[in-house]
Amino acid sequence: MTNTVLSPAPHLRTTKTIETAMYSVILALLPGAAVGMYFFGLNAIRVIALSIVLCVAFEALALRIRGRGMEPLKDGSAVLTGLLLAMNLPSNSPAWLILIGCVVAILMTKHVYGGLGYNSFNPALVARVFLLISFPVVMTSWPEPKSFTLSLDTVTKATPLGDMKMSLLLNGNLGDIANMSLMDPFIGRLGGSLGEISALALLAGGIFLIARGIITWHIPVTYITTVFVMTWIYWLLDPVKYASPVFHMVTGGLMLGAIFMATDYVTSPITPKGMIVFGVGCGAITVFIRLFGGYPEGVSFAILLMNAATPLIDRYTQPRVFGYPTRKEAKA
Amino acid sequence: MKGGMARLILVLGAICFASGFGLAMVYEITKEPIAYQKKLEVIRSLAAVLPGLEIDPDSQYRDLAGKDGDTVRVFRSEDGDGVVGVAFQVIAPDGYSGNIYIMMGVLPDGTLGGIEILSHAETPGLGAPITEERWKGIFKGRSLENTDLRVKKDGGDIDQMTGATISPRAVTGAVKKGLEWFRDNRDNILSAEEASS
Amino acid sequence: MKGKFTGGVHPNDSKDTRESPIQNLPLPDELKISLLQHIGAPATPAVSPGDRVLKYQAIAEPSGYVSSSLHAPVSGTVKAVEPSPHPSGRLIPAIIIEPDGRDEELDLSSSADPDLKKGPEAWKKMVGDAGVVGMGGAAFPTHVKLNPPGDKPIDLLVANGVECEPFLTADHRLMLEEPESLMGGLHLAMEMVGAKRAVIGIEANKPDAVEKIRSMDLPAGFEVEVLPVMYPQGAEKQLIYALTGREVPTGGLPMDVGVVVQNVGTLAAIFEAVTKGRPLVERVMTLGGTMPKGPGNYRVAIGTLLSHIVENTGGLEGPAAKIINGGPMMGQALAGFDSTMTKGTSGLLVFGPGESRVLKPRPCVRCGTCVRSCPVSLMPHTLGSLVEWDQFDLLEEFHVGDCIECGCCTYICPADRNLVQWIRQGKAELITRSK
Amino acid sequence: MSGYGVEFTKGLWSENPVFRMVLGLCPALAVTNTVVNSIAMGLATMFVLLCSNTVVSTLRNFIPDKVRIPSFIIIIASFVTIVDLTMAAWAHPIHKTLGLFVPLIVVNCLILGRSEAFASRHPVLRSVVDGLGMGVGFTIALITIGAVREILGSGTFLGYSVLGAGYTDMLVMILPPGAFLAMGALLGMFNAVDHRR
Repeated sequence: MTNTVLSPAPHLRTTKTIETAMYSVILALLPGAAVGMYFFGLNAIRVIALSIVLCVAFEALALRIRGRGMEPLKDGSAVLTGLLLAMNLPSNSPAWLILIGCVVAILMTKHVYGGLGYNSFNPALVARVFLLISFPVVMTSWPEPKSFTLSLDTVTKATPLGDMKMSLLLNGNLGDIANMSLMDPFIGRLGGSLGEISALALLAGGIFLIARGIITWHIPVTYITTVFVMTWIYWLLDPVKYASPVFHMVTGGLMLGAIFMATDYVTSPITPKGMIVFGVGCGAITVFIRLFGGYPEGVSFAILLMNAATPLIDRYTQPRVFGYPTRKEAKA
Repeated sequence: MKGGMARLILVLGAICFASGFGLAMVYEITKEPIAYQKKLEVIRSLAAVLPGLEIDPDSQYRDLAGKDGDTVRVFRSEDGDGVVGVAFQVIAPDGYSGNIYIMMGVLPDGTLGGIEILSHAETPGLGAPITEERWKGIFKGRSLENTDLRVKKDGGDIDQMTGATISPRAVTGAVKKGLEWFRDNRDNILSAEEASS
Repeated sequence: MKGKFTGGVHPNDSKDTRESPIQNLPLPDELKISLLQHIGAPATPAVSPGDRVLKYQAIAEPSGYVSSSLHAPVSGTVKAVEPSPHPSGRLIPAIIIEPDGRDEELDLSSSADPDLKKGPEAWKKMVGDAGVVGMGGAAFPTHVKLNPPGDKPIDLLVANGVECEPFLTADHRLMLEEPESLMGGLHLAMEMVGAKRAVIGIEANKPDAVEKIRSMDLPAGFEVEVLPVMYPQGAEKQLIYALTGREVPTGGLPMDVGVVVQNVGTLAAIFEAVTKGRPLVERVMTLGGTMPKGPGNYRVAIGTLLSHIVENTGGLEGPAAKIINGGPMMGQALAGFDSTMTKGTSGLLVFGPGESRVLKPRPCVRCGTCVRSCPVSLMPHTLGSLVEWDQFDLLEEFHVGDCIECGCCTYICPADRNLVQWIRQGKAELITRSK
Repeated sequence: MSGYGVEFTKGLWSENPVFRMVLGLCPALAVTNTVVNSIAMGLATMFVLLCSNTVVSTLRNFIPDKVRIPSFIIIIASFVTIVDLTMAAWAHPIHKTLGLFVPLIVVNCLILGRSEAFASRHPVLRSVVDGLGMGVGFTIALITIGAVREILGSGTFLGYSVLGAGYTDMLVMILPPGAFLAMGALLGMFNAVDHRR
């Protein structure tokens, strides 16, 4: 009789835990990672493995320093951060670059703020932006994708978005980009970060996550739609200067960002309404940076900026509590 | 409280007066050196772009109409036979961030004596190598005739640096425009008499 | 199917006892009838130790408007009135009766109205005298609910046959086995509150009950609505919203939107009280969970020791690790089987060791499932964190008072956070502060 | 005399303006991208601090309470202007790099803070020592931040390469965000050291 558990209600708990979510996201990232491995070969495998191992190692170190025990190591968040970071790096990233990225992601962005749940910015994204600002040359030399090879030699090549920005600066028009086949970036046969090259594989992962209820449709759909609609409007206004919306869909880190980074639980709004605001905001900032900014790609910056706005969004998008007058009723 | 008020005014006034007096003195002392430093700056840049030629920036210049209706101050180095080199400032508006100010020296035959970056706000490390001697040195002796003044990436002859294309491209473009302006206004720039501009 | 309320969760309904007909349990050797059976003030004992009582005889009187009387479930001798274990975990005074085995009944003919001639006002009094309380779990005195003030016209009576708590099947069996009492009680309740329409809401996982009630030739104004299986579909305000689209305003009661909700068990008890004059001395409850050897639905006298129920149904498979009074979502965990049946005990669930662990809350990862599952659209993660970090001042801004403590947020939380418990703490703290 | 020692050393550690009192962050963050800049800024601030402390302390019984803040500001502003002009005259290149931040020393809360909290309540000698200690502490703090940023961001210290040619510059450290990162890391380390004591 003395052995009964006297915990408060409810006595039933769902089987979906943090681990479920983390490992589902990792699973959903695998198609994208696999495409990266196929086109970038051994190099990609090296980057992914190193990034994951280092992130887990630093997570363990941080937990040790903070005296938290190794229990949280099992939640998979460090593995996920490592994988996401790797997918945001060029496939020829040197080891020291990955090391710095992991330090920034795990120590500076996550554990300085208190570990999983307390960080206000997406660790992998902060690491990516830190590296991009610190080492722009290394971070923007993308190897050309080719079918699977064991060779570590690479030829670097600009991304379609980079080409577009250059051409605009130089000639005031889109140049070759206007006529390129959009099937290549859709499948993944164009330059870019390791994990962002295949819109198709990333979309598949996104559909899996939404179907399994790990993420909701709000952020990815509003994010991608906003980018589509805005680039479409500009394209209609001046197709010489602005690329087609489909081009913006399939190039750069949009899919990776919208599906896997913007939806990060910890750093995105919690209410459905807030998620929509967040998605639209991310989309608008991405478009502005891509079309008018100094950098060719704006997904990382857009998401980080909106991460900063998340507490504010949450505060102003509280759902109407049951039994309270709706806004319309309150006015009447 | 009247007396108190008077004292406040008095004290504050005294402090202001003392401070004003002190500052006036410092200003007098530093006026000359500051003016000299500013002149020195121009002289240095002129010496860099027209090596071996002497110019007094206070007198040897002429203000001419630029391409876009602006005024260009052209510093001119003369010897007994006429102008042996000119230098003027051009602006590259299309860098990463903000204008890049460039001083360029041109010899009468239209070849470059050299270029000097006066100021820029490019990202350090990424765009800033344009200030390095080994890059600026490329321009010496170049002219519109002997060189395709575009960066190699765009099919020209000027070597851009690894990774950074935008800043060198901006500078190269500005220098090319400057040379074109020189070619189109050569007679006016080199003429002995003040043009009626 | 009708529309649904926002939020909610889908725990496995585990209604393993749905096929078990209602059985009577043998009378125990001792009954401990707690004076606190319901929401409101405890009843005042009307008997003294040594008194002989007959079955149905009143043994305690209501001590206020929101209070209810108690009756003897058997004939026997009052042994004592002394503090006894209560499901809440506290010791509450209880009237202890030793049955004499003769089961002599009080003559109820004078207080019965078999032909339904006395009219609504008399019926209300009969229901009150019979000590009927809400049998869905909260045990609110029914006569209070049946007596809405004149300025709140009631147009709809809702019979709550949802039984959304997993494991519980008592209401389900009642609907199947005693639909006449239920319908009779529904008619009476409608007359008492003046409602012209009645809706019987049943979750879609009880198709046989729906069938049964629909086959009863429902008169005009009666409807059976099948509702999606979704916890907490049976919560009053959520049920009303799902059935009618009406929202009970914050701090308000169903009567504010012209509705009175009664549990199906309560309606049956009303019917018994009015037509037979029979007070509420027993109820149907579900014995469930994984450990009982004889799970099923039993009609048990109020005051029966829980251990008696377990022993007389074959005992347990092994040691009990978790004992729940009520359903798994809102019921209380008990330290043992030494407390007694009350009028609100809808179930007794027993689980074994491996099925119950104490969960250590982890930091919130802000996944948002609690927000989406909250049937009143609160932000449980915020409320929970505010209490966790002692930020009580902000609780009211986030409408802590509107929480119905259904437990959805805690059920769904992937970080094992005890959100609803923190919210209860927060509410308690606010009450202490306002004093 | 030991009192003066304490007055001096408190600025170095226990009341270090940047790392302990978190004062004067504008220059500490803005101009510390190289060690040279840090030294120049530190010395300029130290000079102003020393002078203003001296003058304020001298005049402390003369200035009425009601106008003390305006008086202090005038005194500080005068010395800042003197520093500004002096640097423009004899340290032109560094004056150009520090730019607006030299005049901004006026609003450095450290200086007004010491005037208000210390110099206006203590005798001259003590105030001089305090100003010196605080100034040295401030300079050391700036140099520390500058060293971290320069070494990581450019691979150099005082312009001399220390990390070798193979080092890839971590550009973010010499950009504005790097100032915050370095500052945060150093603050954390100071706290950790203090915590352990």
